[in-house]
Amino acid sequence: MNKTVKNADEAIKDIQDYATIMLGGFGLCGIPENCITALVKKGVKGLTCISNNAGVDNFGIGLMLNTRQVKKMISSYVGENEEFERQMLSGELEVELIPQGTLATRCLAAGYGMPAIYTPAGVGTEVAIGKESRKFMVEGVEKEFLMEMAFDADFAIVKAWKGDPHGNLIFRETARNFNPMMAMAGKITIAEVEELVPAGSLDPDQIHTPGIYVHRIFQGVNYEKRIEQRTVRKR
Amino acid sequence: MNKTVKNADEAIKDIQDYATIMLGGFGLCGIPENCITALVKKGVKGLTCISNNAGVDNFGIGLMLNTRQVKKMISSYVGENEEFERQMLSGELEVELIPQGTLATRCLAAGYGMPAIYTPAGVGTEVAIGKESRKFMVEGVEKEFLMEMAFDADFAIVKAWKGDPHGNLIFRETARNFNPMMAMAGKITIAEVEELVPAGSLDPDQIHTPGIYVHRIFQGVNYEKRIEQRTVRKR
Amino acid sequence: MLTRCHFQINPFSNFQISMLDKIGIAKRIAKEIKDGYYVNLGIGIPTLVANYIPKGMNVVLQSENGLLGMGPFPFEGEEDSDLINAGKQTITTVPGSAFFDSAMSFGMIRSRKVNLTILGAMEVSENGDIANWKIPGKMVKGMGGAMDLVASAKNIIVAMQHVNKAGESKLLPNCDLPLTGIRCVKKIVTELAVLDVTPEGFKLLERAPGVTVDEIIKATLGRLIVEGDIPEMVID
Amino acid sequence: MLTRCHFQINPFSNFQISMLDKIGIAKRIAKEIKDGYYVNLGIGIPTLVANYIPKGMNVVLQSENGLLGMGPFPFEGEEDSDLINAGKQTITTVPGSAFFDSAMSFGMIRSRKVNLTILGAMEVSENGDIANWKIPGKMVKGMGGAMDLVASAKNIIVAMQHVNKAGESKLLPNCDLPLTGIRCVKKIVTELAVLDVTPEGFKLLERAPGVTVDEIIKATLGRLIVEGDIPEMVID
Repeated sequence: MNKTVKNADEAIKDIQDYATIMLGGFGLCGIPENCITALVKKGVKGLTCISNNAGVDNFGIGLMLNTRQVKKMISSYVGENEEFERQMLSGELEVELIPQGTLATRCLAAGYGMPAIYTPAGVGTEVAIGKESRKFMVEGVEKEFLMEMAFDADFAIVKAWKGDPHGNLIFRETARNFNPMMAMAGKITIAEVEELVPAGSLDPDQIHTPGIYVHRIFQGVNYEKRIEQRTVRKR
Repeated sequence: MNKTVKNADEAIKDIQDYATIMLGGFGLCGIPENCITALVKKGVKGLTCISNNAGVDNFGIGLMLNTRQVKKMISSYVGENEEFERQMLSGELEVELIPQGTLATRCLAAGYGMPAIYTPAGVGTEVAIGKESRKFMVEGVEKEFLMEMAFDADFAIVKAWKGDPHGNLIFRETARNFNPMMAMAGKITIAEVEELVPAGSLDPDQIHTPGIYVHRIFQGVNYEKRIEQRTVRKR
Repeated sequence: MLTRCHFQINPFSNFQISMLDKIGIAKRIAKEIKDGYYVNLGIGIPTLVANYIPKGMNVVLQSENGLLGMGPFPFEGEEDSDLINAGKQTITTVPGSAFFDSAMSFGMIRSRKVNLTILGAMEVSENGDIANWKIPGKMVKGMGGAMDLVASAKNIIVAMQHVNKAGESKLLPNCDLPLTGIRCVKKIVTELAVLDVTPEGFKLLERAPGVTVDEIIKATLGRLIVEGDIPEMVID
Repeated sequence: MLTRCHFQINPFSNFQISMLDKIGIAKRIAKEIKDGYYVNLGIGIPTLVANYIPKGMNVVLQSENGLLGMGPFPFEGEEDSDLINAGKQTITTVPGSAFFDSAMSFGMIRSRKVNLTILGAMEVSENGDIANWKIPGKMVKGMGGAMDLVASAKNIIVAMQHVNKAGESKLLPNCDLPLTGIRCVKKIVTELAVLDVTPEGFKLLERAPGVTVDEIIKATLGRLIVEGDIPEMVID
């Protein structure tokens, strides 16, 4: 299998206006920088973005907010971003906030072919409104769960540390986060990697995302990997 | 954390008669050989065993069948084993056959705190008898799924390639199979490993089962790692 | 190479029918595989299909016990007890392979990332039901991964004999044996014919070399649709 | 070391109450941690708790963005942009750590493998409901992982101020703010007191050094159970 494409522009060329796309990353950690830049350049509009966060004012998904390409965000935590806040308050941007574990598990469900999952997150809160709930016995006690549906995304765009032409991916440290589940969940999955290595160079025991889930892969360039909260201690 | 115990005898010492235990492995590949030997030695009886297969006549779970320690097997494929067949046909041994993916996913559900999952496996077959079914839309078409419950096992016994005192585990090749899910699914999880290494020697990016899921770990001895079907080609 | 053989005990025992052997069936099925496919091969004839995938075609074999990129059997002396396929046979990997656990394995099967599943069957009904795991009264070994595979796969080809050892058709109006899955089989390749499963029944697509349409009609108990000229299979 | 401070705007502004600062609260909560615990620490005061876990105690910190074995902040110049905690701060790992994806992270949270969750709150009700993610009319940033954590954890300790900046009690009969989770908080540590959440209401367990039971009663709007002598907290 050779799923290699030249660059981000080629990888995202068929993403159309009003598509639903997943974007990996937690905060600015492990985000598909190259594809975001290419989406801004392409100018595709009306996107529904499923991503844990929405970037900052001048980086990450924030760049796509500045150009008003996003119609709706489905996230667990947003608003590190003035333009986001402005668009949300003005009603230009629709925002659906969902629990972080629910977000992750709805991706997993899609990748594992499970139409719905049950989670206790959000029971008794406004997250439960309009959702089916159901009680199950847990450790001898009846407990309530919400039924949450698998995501249905046209594209998933993920960032990995290493990859091969088959689409096998290895992530690094906490830059893994949502990337493996989103890779499994996209109808078409695009992976950008820091290092694209020949087939056979990755240890088959260490692959986080098997290539079957990945449709296009390329080696990204000029990774900035910006730090959101630089916290250090003195020596 | 130091979850190291001396050996299999110490690891399984509190497994009581009539316990429900999960045992990792696919065929004879990746089975917890040391713990099976210790269970036979301890003579614990009336066990319900959740394991994809039931070993062969003189190896694997077959050893526990010979000593009539197993009351019930929950498996996807059995019967490579004359004593198994005899006990099953005579009614001494209860056997519940379930689809392999259902077995794996019911373990996953337990480890991921999901009380139930939906799978299409078994719809319209005798596996569906007595089970709740439900239709969901999949790729624009209505499709039927069965609701299958998370397993509830007192112990999970797994075999890994490498591990550390925290209980972090790395598996090798297809000896991984059911081991990681069962490790997540046991109320108490016991891991035997071919090589126990000091904390910090395993690459944190390569760990298949994080130690939080493992309660006891030891380095096994005298691994036989028997091959069930030796198939080769000529040079 | 096409080997010719004869039914042993069957309703045609007074005929001399040319038909495919197992290798012929495997070769014909191999033609259904397309470049870029991920394929799961069941035990028996389906396993043989791997030998006839055209050289140069990019195909990755999935083994449901946790491997993408299954290679041939190992050379003698190079068997690895940690490396087996779903039939528990020692195997090898090819470059670009990946190991994973059973939950992910059936996850990718359920989410239809595996493009083609090829498996054997005892019976197939004209609406695509399949029975291949249990014969009442005989020792039941279990369904293994077969129920997951047939319930999930978007494209299922069955490789089987057209009639059983008792000479009875295995292509039926309804399955008599306990089902493995319902309305799932898309295509059947037997020693006599290639057939699609359509909403109207089995549709005859191709005849095995030397086999007549009449012979296929006689060997098929389920509803059979024969439209126009039925070409002979091209195997090699 | 116990620092003393004063309420700025509160119903006690005519008193001179001794009470805990944030570090005091963190130190007191640290005493709830037991050897062998896996602990998830929320943002704010809970994060400080890590600094007061007794040396030699085996405790592993879980960060829900995918890490077990979180260590302290890195030394200057050693920040790694791929290694952050759930507050998006640069961190380090300790020996024996493991990385995993977000599905597994919340999987281990839902399956109650994390022994203790410590988080902040805006309001807690006497039946253990918690509100800590949304103030109507203000910019809503989202619940992040908080709803998953409070819905799943078997042991939740809330670290918070007893009264808000407007001087109103945050321990209420019912929460006014939108809920994060219901009937989940087990214990509360504030600058004034340690309280259990029981079926009958808040049960006063300990007073902050120098704080009287009366002061705690006045600062608590929800049902408060005071039985017998209430000891003073031991912090250091």
